Amino acid sequence: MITFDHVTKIYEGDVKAVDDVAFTVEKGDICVLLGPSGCGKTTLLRMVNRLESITEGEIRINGKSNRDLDTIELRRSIGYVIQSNGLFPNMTIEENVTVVPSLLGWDRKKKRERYHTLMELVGLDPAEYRKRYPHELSGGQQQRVGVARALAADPPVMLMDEPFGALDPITRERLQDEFIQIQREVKKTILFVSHDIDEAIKMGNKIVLMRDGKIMQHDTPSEILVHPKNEFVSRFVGKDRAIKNLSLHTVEDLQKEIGLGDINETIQDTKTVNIHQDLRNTLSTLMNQEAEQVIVTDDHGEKLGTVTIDHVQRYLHLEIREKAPVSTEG
Amino acid sequence: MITFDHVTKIYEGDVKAVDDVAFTVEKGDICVLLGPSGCGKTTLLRMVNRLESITEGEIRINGKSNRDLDTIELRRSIGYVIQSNGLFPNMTIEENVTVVPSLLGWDRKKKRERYHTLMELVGLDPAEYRKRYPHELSGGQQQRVGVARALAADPPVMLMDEPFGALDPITRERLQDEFIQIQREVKKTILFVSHDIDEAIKMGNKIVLMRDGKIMQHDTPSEILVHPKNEFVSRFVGKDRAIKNLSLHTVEDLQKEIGLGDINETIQDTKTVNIHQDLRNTLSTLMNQEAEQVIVTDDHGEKLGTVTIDHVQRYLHLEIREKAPVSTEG
Amino acid sequence: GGKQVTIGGKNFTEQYLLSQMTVFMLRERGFDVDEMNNLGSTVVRKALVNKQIDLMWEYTGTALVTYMGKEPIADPGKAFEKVKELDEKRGIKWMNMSEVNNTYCFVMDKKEAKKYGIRSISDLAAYVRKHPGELKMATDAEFANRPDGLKGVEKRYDFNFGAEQVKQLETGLTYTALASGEVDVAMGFSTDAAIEKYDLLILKDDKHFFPPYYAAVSIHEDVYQKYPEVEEVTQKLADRLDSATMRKLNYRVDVEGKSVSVVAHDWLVKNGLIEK
Amino acid sequence: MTWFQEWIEFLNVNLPLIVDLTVEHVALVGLAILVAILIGVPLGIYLTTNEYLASTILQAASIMMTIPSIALFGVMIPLLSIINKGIGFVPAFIALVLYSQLPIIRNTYTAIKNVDPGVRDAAIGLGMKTVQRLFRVEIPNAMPVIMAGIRTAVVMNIGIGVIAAFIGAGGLGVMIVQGIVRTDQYLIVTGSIAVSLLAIIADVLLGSVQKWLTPKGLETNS
Amino acid sequence: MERKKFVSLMVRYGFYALVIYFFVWSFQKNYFSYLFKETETFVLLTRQHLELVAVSSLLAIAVALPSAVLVTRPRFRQTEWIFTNLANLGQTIPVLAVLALMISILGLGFKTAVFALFIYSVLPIFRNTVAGLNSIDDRLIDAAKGMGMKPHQILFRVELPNAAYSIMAGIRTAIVINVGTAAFAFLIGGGGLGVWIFTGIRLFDNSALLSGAVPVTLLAILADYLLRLLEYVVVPKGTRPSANA
Ligand SMILES: Nc1ncnc2c1ncn2[C@@H]1O[C@H](COP(=O)(O)OP(=O)(O)OP(=O)(O)O)[C@@H](O)[C@H]1O
Ligand SMILES: Nc1ncnc2c1ncn2[C@@H]1O[C@H](COP(=O)(O)OP(=O)(O)OP(=O)(O)O)[C@@H](O)[C@H]1O
Ligand SMILES: [Mg+2]
Ligand SMILES: [Mg+2]
Repeated sequence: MITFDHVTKIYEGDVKAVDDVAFTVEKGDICVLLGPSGCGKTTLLRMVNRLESITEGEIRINGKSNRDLDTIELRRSIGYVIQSNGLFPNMTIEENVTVVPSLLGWDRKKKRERYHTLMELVGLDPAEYRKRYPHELSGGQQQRVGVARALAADPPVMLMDEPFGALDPITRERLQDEFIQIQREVKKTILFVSHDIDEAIKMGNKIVLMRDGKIMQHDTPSEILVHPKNEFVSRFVGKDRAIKNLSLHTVEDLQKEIGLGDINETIQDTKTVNIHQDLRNTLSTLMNQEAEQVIVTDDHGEKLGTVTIDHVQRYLHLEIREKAPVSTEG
Repeated sequence: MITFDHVTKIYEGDVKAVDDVAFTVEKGDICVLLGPSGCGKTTLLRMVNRLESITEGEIRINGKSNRDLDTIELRRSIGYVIQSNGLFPNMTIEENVTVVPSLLGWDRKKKRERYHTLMELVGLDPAEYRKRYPHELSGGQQQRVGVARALAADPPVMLMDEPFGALDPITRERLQDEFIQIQREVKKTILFVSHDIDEAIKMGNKIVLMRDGKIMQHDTPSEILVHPKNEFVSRFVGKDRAIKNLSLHTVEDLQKEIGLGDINETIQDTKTVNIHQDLRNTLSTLMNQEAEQVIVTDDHGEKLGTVTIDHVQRYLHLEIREKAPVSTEG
Repeated sequence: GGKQVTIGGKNFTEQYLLSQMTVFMLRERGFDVDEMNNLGSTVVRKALVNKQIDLMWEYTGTALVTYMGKEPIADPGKAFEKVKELDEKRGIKWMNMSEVNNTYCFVMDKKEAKKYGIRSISDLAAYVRKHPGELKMATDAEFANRPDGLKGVEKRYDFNFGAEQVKQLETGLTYTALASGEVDVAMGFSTDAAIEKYDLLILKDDKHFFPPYYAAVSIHEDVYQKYPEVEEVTQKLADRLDSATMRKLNYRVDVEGKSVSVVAHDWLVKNGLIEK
Repeated sequence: MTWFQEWIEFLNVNLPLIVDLTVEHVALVGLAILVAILIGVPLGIYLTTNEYLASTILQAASIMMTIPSIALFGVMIPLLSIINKGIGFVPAFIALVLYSQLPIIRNTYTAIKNVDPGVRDAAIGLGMKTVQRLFRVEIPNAMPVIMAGIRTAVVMNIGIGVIAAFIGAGGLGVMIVQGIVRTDQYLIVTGSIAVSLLAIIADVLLGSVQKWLTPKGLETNS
Repeated sequence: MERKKFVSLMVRYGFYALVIYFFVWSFQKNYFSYLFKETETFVLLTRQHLELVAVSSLLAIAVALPSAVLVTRPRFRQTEWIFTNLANLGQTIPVLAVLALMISILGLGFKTAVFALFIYSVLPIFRNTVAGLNSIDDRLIDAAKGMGMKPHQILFRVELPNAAYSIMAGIRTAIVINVGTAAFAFLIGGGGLGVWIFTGIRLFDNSALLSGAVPVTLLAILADYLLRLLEYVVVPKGTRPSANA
């Protein structure tokens, strides 16, 4: 658990990079810091492991102020993935990944094992990369190694500064998916910086949307999409936020809330969608065919029911009403 | 008009970058070369103004093979916007923009006038930027200057290699819009490289989708979205292509095809959309509110009718049927 | 289109002075003079033969023994005539022999010499033969490697310092090395001021190894033909100079630290050789 | 009199000599650099069009640099004696020209090579001829690095020029060598200060030339 | 393409031919006679030369490295420009002057020569080490800190290995120059191969000259070569410039 208790950072020359920020990242959550360039995301992150001093306020990790902890130990207990991966060019991939274990004095065998586990976790062949150097890897591969390195000593807390920043969209998406998978296994408390709304929606349990050092909104992705608190948030998430919101939900969610429609066997040419398909793609399929409905199947291909555009719309409204009953905005 | 007549390019070391490509870009069209990284887009483009030699086949410009033209003259008659803008750091903005006129020996007055016209065209203040240097401009401004430079000698043909590549999404969208505006005035024949399907849909009259040097599909954007020819195209445009397709059409298009619904004055709380709004954002608005319909207004705010989700879906089907009556795919 | 000559000079004080004086005097006679100095003997000689320089002050002994490879001649006049005769066929004319005899010599600290009981080079040779590897000697590169240099001395007096015992260094520094106790014996020139300055003992050349080294002008025949007045000019200089004068002048430069041009100029003015 | 006062006195008396030697030094180094530039810059530019030759020439030039200065000056003597120019200006001049080649060629070569390929491509794509491209785009953009090479060469040569005194080419080295021979502090100090000052002044002057030759648009990048 | 390759080959073999011709010519003229005639002296001079270079270089490394590390620590960052400028200024003082001025302080001989050579070698090593340490990407230091490395761990595991290329380049330059500069030790009685070079110059004796100059040159080239090998061993593979090209 990371608690920001009215934290302010003023750089030399009176730049207020972070302005009275207060929020908490719950244990096991991914909290995404989102905002335009220069809004103070990196600064906020770096105050957690004290790479930047805190001007005012306090940051607590599991209830203890990070000021009271030994810097070196504090940092070793926090995994840090830097904006530009920051692999050490002088070390092989294996040395890079096991650098913290080395600092902690693990024995060779334990390090080797950890290296194997981690590389497999991030989807790289341990044997193939062991003796290579960072410059011999593609950008995407380097990013993965960066993530593996941060995970090495199994720190309970991770700070990730745009870890998938400089990648092409396809690689980026793959890494995001893999990382979500990893997080399901490792369950870290993660503070994740991004400036991309789609990434934030995809990765975050919570989003902290910042502007000029201040928090604009701190909410779940869905809430931010559905009920942006002000004009800035609303512009930042974009006009098609309802459609973006759809990608947060699956047909299964819809089934749970409002149930599926009956299967009308007379209608021909109807497409099927898997129950784990997200609603955005389901809507797309619906719009693209002449029939009013698509058939929902489970993983074994068994037909479970149908979905119509009307279902989708009703589900969306339910979601909105349920989560923020009084709001008329949006 | 640019004709690719079974063009093949093999680099040293037997890399077949372009493989038997044949298509024609009509006069006044924007043809977008689309495809994943390394598929040969840049290579194809650079063969047009002979920055790369052609291994086999022929490229004809207005019927004349580019082999028969003098290289220097050929290049001067073709505007070239390079992947990374390639402004000359040693020249002021004015010198950059008027570099081709200088090579052509225009007099000072004519150059100055041209500079003014062009800068206004790309939306930059001519006086303000005249004496500045490229590094003093933001990325987006540099891209504009790059476009202005390519337009300087009013070449009938333009080659644009990811001209809006390295920009943040907001600037990028603005530049795209502006460029569409410019193209309406200047009516060039344009070959435009992109790896972003959304950009291709937005900018192109035609899209040439490539993979490993071969053409996968050469069609209008809408056709590519609605009737992808094969699995690769279908995957490349994405599962939500129906929703993407919606952004190609405005409420006005829908009105023309199937008309608007009546206004039911009893329904409260209904939102309005402008008649020039695209259907994707309109759908988003529809999904996000509880009412079944939104009210359509013209530029003066006068109410013209209503749109429902049903309207949108019907329009979409009509589009599909009309354009490819026999297809059952998609 | 004026009168143009190049003067060459070697790399020690006396040569700087001779060359500088000649420059002043020739300049006064309307010559445009170039200097090319600071060279080793053989180099400057080669430059003269190659016509890279036109004239220089050379020593009879050096020419006879080093350049021409002849046996030394003890009589100064005969030596001069011999040299003059031999150089004629090379197109080089010798003239104006002065009374400056700048011969090589071995010097030691007076006290130390007494301690070892050394007065002459023979004494030195005897001591070195008895205590090989004890005494150290400082010499410049030229003397160390000239046939009429250290090797010749060792041969004539039948002794050998040994390579490790011989320190080679820049010409003027042999005295410094001696004074600072780095070495016990140093090579020097008889007109050097340092001998006086450090109050050194010149070891007697009792086997007459070193020939006389009288300074004279050597000049290219064709340059001489072109500017015969050079002879007259340098004659005046040669007439006034002798070893004692030279040592005094050297003293002013090396010990008193006056600059070469100042010392040269002052002396020329004082002797009425140039106008102020 | 203090040491310092005596030194001032010395400077007073010897001013003409100091000036003479300085002029000689500047003439030798200046001429050598000029010729070195005339050879090195075009060669460096040409090398960008021939990779193979580039590696050969650059290797040769860097071996040249490892030859100790006194050895190079020395070797000039027997070589040039063949044409009776064994000592004096000519061998010193040639040695200095040779020494300057590496920094000048290498910097010119890498500077032109490192011109952003995008910029080069743009120049070609806009229909510039080779010469136009060279003079309008490549050389202006390479200027700071080329000048840096020239500066290195000049500062280095002013130092090495001192050694020219040993082979009769004059210059400020004469003062230092005479100073050693006569163990004269004033000569040594004056000579070396003059050489240092010369190097610093040359560096500053070339710095402003560099600034003047560098297109404004490059200033913040370099 | 082919023609360019051809030209390059011609030039390369031209160089080889010149070098070979030079040696053949010198042998014909008996210019290396000293090497055979006075082999003992040659060995002595070479040994002196190597001693001069080795002692002064080791001293220089021992002094330059720690002081460069020191001035690049945050505490001294502000003072760094002073040292760097001093180092730059030092480079403009001619070797001869350094040698000459040392005489009055340390007298003549080996010690003085070593000291002058040391002074002359310290600067390039110091400069390159400072430059190498300063050019390390701040983000690397950040990553190291963020991982909980202590300052000395950052220095030895990250900074020095990544600056190794630049440091080694400085050491190599310094030592190669040092080999040449050591030839001047003769002037103040420090011995070394300079003795023959200067003898040769003074006596116009090409044999002495080449017997001194050619070995010194070969020594310099050999030193350069050996140090390149050392560089290959010392510099981590991932940080060599060719690796990132
Ligand atoms: N060391 C510093 N000294 C002074 N100001 C700084 C410093 N670091 C950052 N800033 C300023 O603080 C503000 C916040 O910077 P920060 O790096 O936290 O932004 P960011 O949100 O991470 O931006 P980006 O998305 O571009 O990485 C900016 O205005 C920046 O210019
Ligand atoms: N000069 C070259 N020599 C050899 N192969 C090349 C050369 N230039 C490009 N290629 C290869 O040709 C193929 C096509 O390259 P090209 O630059 O045309 O791709 P692209 O579609 O423009 O990619 P991107 O979107 O990354 O710009 C690639 O496999 C590339 O590696
Ligand atoms: Mg940041
Ligand atoms: Mg490309």
